[in-house]
Amino acid sequence: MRKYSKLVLMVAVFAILAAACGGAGAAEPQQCTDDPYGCVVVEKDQPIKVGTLLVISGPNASLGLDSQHGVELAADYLDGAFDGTYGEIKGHPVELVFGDDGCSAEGGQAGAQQMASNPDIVGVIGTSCSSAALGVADTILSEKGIALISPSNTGPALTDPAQHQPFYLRTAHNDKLQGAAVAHFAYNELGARTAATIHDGSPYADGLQAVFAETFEQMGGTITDREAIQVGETDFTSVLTAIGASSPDVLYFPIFAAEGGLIAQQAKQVDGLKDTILIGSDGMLSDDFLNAAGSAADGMYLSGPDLSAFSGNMDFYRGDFLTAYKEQFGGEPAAAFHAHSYDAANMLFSAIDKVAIDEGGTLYIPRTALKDALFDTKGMLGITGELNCNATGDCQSTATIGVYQVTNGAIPDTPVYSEKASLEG
Amino acid sequence: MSHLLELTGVSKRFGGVQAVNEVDFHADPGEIVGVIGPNGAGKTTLFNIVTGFYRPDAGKMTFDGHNLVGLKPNQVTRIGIARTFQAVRLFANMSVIENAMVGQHTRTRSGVFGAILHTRRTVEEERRIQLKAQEALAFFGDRLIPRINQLASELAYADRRRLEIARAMATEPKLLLLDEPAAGMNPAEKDGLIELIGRLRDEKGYAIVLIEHDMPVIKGVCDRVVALDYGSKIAEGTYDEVASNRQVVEAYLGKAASEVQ
Amino acid sequence: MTAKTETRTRRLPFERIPVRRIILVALSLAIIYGVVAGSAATLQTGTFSGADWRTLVVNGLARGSVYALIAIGYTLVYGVLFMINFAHGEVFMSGTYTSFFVATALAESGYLNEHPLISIGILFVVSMVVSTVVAIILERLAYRPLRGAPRLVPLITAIGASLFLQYTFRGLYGANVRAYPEIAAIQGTWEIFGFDFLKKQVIVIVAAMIFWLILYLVVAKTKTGRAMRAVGEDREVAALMGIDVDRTIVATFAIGGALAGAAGILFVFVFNQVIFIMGFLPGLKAFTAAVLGGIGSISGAALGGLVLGVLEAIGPNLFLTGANVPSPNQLQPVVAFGILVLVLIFLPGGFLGSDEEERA
Amino acid sequence: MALLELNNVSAAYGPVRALEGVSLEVNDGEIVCLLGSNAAGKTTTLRTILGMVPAHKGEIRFNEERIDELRTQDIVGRGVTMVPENRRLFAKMSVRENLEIGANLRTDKKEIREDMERVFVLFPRLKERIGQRAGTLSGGEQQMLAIGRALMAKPSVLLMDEPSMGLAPILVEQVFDTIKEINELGTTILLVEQNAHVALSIADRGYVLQTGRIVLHDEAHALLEHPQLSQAYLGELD
Amino acid sequence: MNLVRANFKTGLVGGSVIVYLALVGILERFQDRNVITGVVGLGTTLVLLTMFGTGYLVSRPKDDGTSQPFGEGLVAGAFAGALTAAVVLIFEAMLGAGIQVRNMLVSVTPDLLDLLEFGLGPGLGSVALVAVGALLGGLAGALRLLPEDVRGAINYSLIVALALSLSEPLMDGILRGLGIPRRWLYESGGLTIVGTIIVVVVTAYLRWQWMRRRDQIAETRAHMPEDRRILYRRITLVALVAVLVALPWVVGPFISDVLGTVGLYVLLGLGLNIVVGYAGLLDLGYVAFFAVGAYAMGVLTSTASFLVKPENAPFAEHGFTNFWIALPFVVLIAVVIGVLIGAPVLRLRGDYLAIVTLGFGEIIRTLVLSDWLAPYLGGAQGLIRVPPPPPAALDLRDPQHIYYLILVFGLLAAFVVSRLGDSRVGRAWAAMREDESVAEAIGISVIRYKLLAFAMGAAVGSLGGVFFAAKIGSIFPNSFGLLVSINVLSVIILGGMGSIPGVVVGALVLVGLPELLREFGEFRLLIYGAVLVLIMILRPEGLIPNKRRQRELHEQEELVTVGELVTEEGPA
Repeated sequence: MRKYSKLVLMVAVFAILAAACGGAGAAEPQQCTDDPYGCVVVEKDQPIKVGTLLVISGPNASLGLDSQHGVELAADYLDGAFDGTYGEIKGHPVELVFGDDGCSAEGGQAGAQQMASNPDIVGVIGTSCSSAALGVADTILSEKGIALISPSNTGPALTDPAQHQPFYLRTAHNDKLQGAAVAHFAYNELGARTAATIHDGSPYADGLQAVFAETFEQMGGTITDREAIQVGETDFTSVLTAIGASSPDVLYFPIFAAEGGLIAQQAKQVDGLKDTILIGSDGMLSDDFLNAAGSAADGMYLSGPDLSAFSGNMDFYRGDFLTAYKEQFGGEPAAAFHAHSYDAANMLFSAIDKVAIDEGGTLYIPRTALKDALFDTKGMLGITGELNCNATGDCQSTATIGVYQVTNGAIPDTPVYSEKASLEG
Repeated sequence: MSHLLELTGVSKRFGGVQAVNEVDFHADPGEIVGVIGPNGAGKTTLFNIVTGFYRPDAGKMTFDGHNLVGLKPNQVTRIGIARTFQAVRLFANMSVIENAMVGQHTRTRSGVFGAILHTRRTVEEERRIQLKAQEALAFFGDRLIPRINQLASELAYADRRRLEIARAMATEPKLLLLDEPAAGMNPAEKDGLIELIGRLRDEKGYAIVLIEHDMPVIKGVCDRVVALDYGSKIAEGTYDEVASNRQVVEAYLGKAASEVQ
Repeated sequence: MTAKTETRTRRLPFERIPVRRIILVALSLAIIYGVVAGSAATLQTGTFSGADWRTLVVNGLARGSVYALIAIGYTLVYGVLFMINFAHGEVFMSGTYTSFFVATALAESGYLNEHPLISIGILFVVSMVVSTVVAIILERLAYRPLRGAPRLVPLITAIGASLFLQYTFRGLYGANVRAYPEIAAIQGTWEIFGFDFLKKQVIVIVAAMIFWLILYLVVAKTKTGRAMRAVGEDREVAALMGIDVDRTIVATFAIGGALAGAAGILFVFVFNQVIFIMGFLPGLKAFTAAVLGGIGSISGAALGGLVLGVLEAIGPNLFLTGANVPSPNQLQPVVAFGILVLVLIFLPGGFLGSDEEERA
Repeated sequence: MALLELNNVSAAYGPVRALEGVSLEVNDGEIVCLLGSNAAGKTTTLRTILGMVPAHKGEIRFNEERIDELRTQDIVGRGVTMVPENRRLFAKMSVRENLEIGANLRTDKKEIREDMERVFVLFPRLKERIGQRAGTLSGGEQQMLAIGRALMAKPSVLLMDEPSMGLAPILVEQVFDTIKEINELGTTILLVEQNAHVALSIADRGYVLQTGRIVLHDEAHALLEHPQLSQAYLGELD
Repeated sequence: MNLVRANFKTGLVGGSVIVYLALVGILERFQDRNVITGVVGLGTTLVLLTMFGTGYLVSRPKDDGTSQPFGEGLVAGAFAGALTAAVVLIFEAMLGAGIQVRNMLVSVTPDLLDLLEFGLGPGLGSVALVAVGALLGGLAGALRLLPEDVRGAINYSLIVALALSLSEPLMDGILRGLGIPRRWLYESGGLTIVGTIIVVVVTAYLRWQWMRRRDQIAETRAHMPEDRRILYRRITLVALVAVLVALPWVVGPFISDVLGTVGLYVLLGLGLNIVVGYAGLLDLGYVAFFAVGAYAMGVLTSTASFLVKPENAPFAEHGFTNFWIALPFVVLIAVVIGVLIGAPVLRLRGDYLAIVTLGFGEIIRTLVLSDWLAPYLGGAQGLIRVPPPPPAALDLRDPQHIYYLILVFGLLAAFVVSRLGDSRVGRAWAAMREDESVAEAIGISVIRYKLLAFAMGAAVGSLGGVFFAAKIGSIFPNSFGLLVSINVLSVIILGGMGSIPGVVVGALVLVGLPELLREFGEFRLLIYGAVLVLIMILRPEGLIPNKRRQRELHEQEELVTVGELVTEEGPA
């Protein structure tokens, strides 16, 4: 009996302690009670929590980590300096909560649920992979009123009006823009009339090549071969030989650094591809790819955001930003998406700054208002270009896509082709 | 009248070796037949042919009206032939009773649905399996019954031998094939074995064929003895007839051994 | 296996339709039909020239040679310990990846292209040493405590070790793919029998054959090799012969590791790339090759590797192009494993494996 | 002075006690046989001597030296070896390789060759089959090879575990003749046998084990007539 | 001197562990995670814990009389610290010389060095490392000198505090869900100082009391009358059911989602258990059935499926049919495919079977990914818009709702599998696993029973896929990789082969824990791999072994001697 009495006593002590610590909350402002999703309440001296939901484990990890680094740098630069400590918004430090989308639907679900179940999370930067977002993370988070901004989803379906989830935005290019721009470039600039494509089974690559092929054929070109490879493989000579059998003018393979590098190398060894022009996209627009491809990359074309259109930010990007990146994460960026995620995070931060209500040190962030502020982003200067969010969440709705030609083992600052494309157009 | 088991001109080659060479062999109900012969004479191969592990290259085999050629081991068991192995081969990680219960497999038929739904038929059948298994174990008096829930691997060597026979009995055979049942037994245990084999015939009515190197055992139980050498039958008859056959003595028994008898 | 030889005097009541045999025959026929008809159709279209086929075969032999070398390591360990060392691919990766840093240093100093032979020698040594050390550590920490445990247990440990090593190296060296420096001396082509062959592919194929031969001799003729075979057959009796069982097992892992390290250098000659997951797929392929050739047999592993490599290289193009299957090369695993199944249906022990069944 | 000596040795397989305070000695040049019913601990005794089962109590001495903490291969190196039960040849290796591996610890190449010839004198059949895989030999030939393989280690003490098991009567005779011959050539033998009468007929002395303990020991001829002998066999513990 | 030599090795091992953790980046990454907020991060905790553990290990009492626990720990701990310090100094020197260490070892950052130097700079930091190592090692040794109940209480309370701190994401959700105030305990992801003190004191006290009364309680329990015992068992059962029912609402949506995933793996594990655990067939391609279940359900119910009139897709209102009608057909399809896969490979043994099944898994994955079948299965773009099971009113996509569906089917599958295991069929499988040819000789048609095992395994496994489709609504080929097969196999072996509770525990450990460790994403698979190795070494029979299997493992030697006898007379 004595044991139980002690237990009861202990519980009582806890309860009192808890009550003392809990304190009485101040009344919520009007905006919060009006908002169907309520407010995120950040108490005095507590951090503002922003989630990331990127692929940081498994074979695609380098992609997600690259994006994550972009977010970390954005948080770092909030105080106007890359000093390794995160800045503040309205007197509250920013805290990042790292999630993992696993680059898969189930990973996206678990990760999104984790974010959704934490009421302190203001918004989430993610996902890396379309499969983690489409019908999964975008839906789960939208149901909770949490904004999800993806730095690297490019699948058209995500912002298709019929499927778009209200709290979903992205700073990555819709495949529709990039795939079409590459097709224009190939047909008009390069004068190509035959083309072949390779994808790697990822929705990203498959989507891009599909848009490219469609546009190319619409313009009057012929697609001679559409092939696919398996991620992780190293020998693509069989695929290339098959493609080489019809010697297309252009080979478009919008895949990622490792396999992309190998294809660039091995294409040189295939007789039928001796005169074929190789084109990749932003999955390979990185030093990682240049490393992987070595000298074989020279002369190749890569599409991506036209950074030179914004010379002001360009210097910042090439200067402070990349220096800080190398300093903090020990190496060159592995992909192009850190820039998109940096922009995404800044978009979120400035929206928070815009809508947050300060009541005696406690911050109230109404969720719907935050979302609206995000969708209202217009003309914001990011490092990937001007951000103009449209009604279905495409913030690169009017982007300038550039095609760069690799020269002397480097990607030059100015593209050989630039196209101002618009989703509405 | 036809024999219970009848082999005519059965042969089997392995690569260049003629393991069994045109052997005629038969066993009748209630008969105990011994098979002797030097190591490598083809005795176990013969067992393996009869039980469907090997398919004979040539020859005819019938059992109880069935053609044996081409049957798989499980089908052979179903028509009534059970065997033991030269080296005891039990299901080491199953209990004693489970080993015996598995023996009832061909005599029962409940399947997946019965197992899941526990239909009345399945429950009754399960009870019958238990009963039959215990019956087979009980044949060995108090040797196996008290150890019914032990793992087979925990049994002493002689009990493993017994359990192997009990498992064979649980298949409700007409013919029992025993492969060197006395191997590894000491003289006292061999005496017990002789008695046991006699009882198997008398109480259960099995026909029994056994391979054995131990002459006292062969002498003690066999109605008829068949001697093999290099895959061929070299002698057949009563123990005394075979043991005094010159070829058998030279190839197999040796001088001293035949003197001892 | 053989067809019916005799009619039955009396049909047994429980003889049912042989479902399995029907499926088996149907499946084999389907695969064979697919292969033959597909190949015929492809050849008819004339999509590929003779030179194309020749290139594909040589490519296949080159990648098959790498598989073969890794597969030999698998088979060695299997022959002695009867365990699938799932982490063998990571042993391969560890040496190769580490040698990358040496190669980069050599390349930056210019030494690599001034003294290519010495450099290549250094790279081989570095890679082989690191892989050997990793293999030995693996044996000591992950496998030795489990000697005598049921076979699935070390399999799981091996899988665990495989993940552990992958992510350890990721933690150490980073997640990015890195380009292995190219060695100018082995770029370009040689003319053999009037045809041009890539130098590096020829080197890989020849080197693999040399390594295979050395290993074959080691196992067949030397005392260590004999000890390895003895431990593989009966560990206890091997000890009874005065063989140091532990040391023999370590030696087996070491040899397998060294070969994996060597295979890694050959791999980067051809593919010029290192990343922390680079071991997984080749490891899996090598495992497949070892089984295809008959696991436990060294020559079988070598043969299995080559066959698998060639099959992967030409299979999809040959069998599927004519059948108008889109993206045939994507279906490479289907082709490779389909053929594997076919082979194992007819040769359940692989090409050179012993069929240890007591049933004939 | 005993060549091989067990002093109060106990051993166990996991929780199962197999030997309880076994003491025995084997003198130079003797044939000693170890008798007992199944599971009495005979094989365990041999395995314990060779370090395959750890002795957790007592001591084992060979040539005065304690060997109970040594590893099997080191004990073999000192001159004790065994013909295991069921022969356990390296089935995939040739007859020659099986013999060579028996001499694994020796480096005297010339003498190894001589010893191999000596084995062939003992078992001419093996010479005929020298290139054949051991697994394809007949039971009798396998037993010969197993003995030959053990002799190649040039042991001073040879432990033999049921060498007659599963052999045709004519071969049993031959095997025991061979054992005697080997002994006469100077090898001390510790023999485990079920076939007590045959074993005792060639042995100098015998021990009888029952459930892990020595219950009897005497000169072989005396043991043959001992009334307790057959009792020991019958006396399974149950 | 002896003291030094004896502990040198353990000290080095401890130091190596610290250096390893540092080099792979764990220390620095984990340092972001607070253990006690404002006092110590997880990275530093790991360093300290390793030093402490080193001391604790070497000070374990030896068989032969007394030792000096105190000194041993001190020496070993100091060595661990010294090795770390040496490595730190080497890196500092290299950095000083301008060598870019990070070109090779990416994790050697200034932050890391700072962490290891306790922020004191290289010189003082190294001294501190040795000193702290010695101190902690010595403390650990001293702990060994304390009476058992006190020592137990201290160990226990420290472990609980650490566990509580690490499970903050979980506990925070639960406390929040239950409406219990949590600010006093947690702050910024770690424990508060006050919370730590309370937790340590309370658990230490409780443990101490428990240790003192343990015997007494056991005594009471042993003498409990039979009817009372049955009553308690019933109460436990009812409580268990109540917990299972209430669980999703206690733990909140995220953990419910994790539980749902665990449930999927339980289904898969149960199915594979039939194949591997019961029938003894090593199947490395079990994911095939998972994929078949998911894709079949997807094709039959997705509104974007090719079965829906093309003019309506992808935004049709309904799929071809609904979940409940599709369910039996999906299982049937899986069974047929199970038989089709099983038939050609069943004569293969062990590793041959393993690689061929692995191949089938890869074939299925490749096929669903392929452009060839993309018009039907979606290819790279996946099969999306799979609706949750009707009725819509139940909102079965919600993790807290679908949990019950998975729970019911999980229990059902467990029931079926356990019934099968105890039946004539189960015995036939067991016999087959033990010795195939003897089983055949006893009258078991090995081929038929192998096929049956494959078919049953496929049926249960396809349920996993079915609920995967229902739960997530999007099916992509990359969810069906080899890693899933490996995961499931690990689940059943880790849990204890052939044991049904083992599957549940295995799934919780291998699927549940990694999900909770999501924030350590980069190192999740590293930890997963290490856990697999460690558990297999420490407990090869699995966490909850099947009784039969456990004995099997602990009598290896016995089995060897049985094995020796298995030499049939060869075909000479």
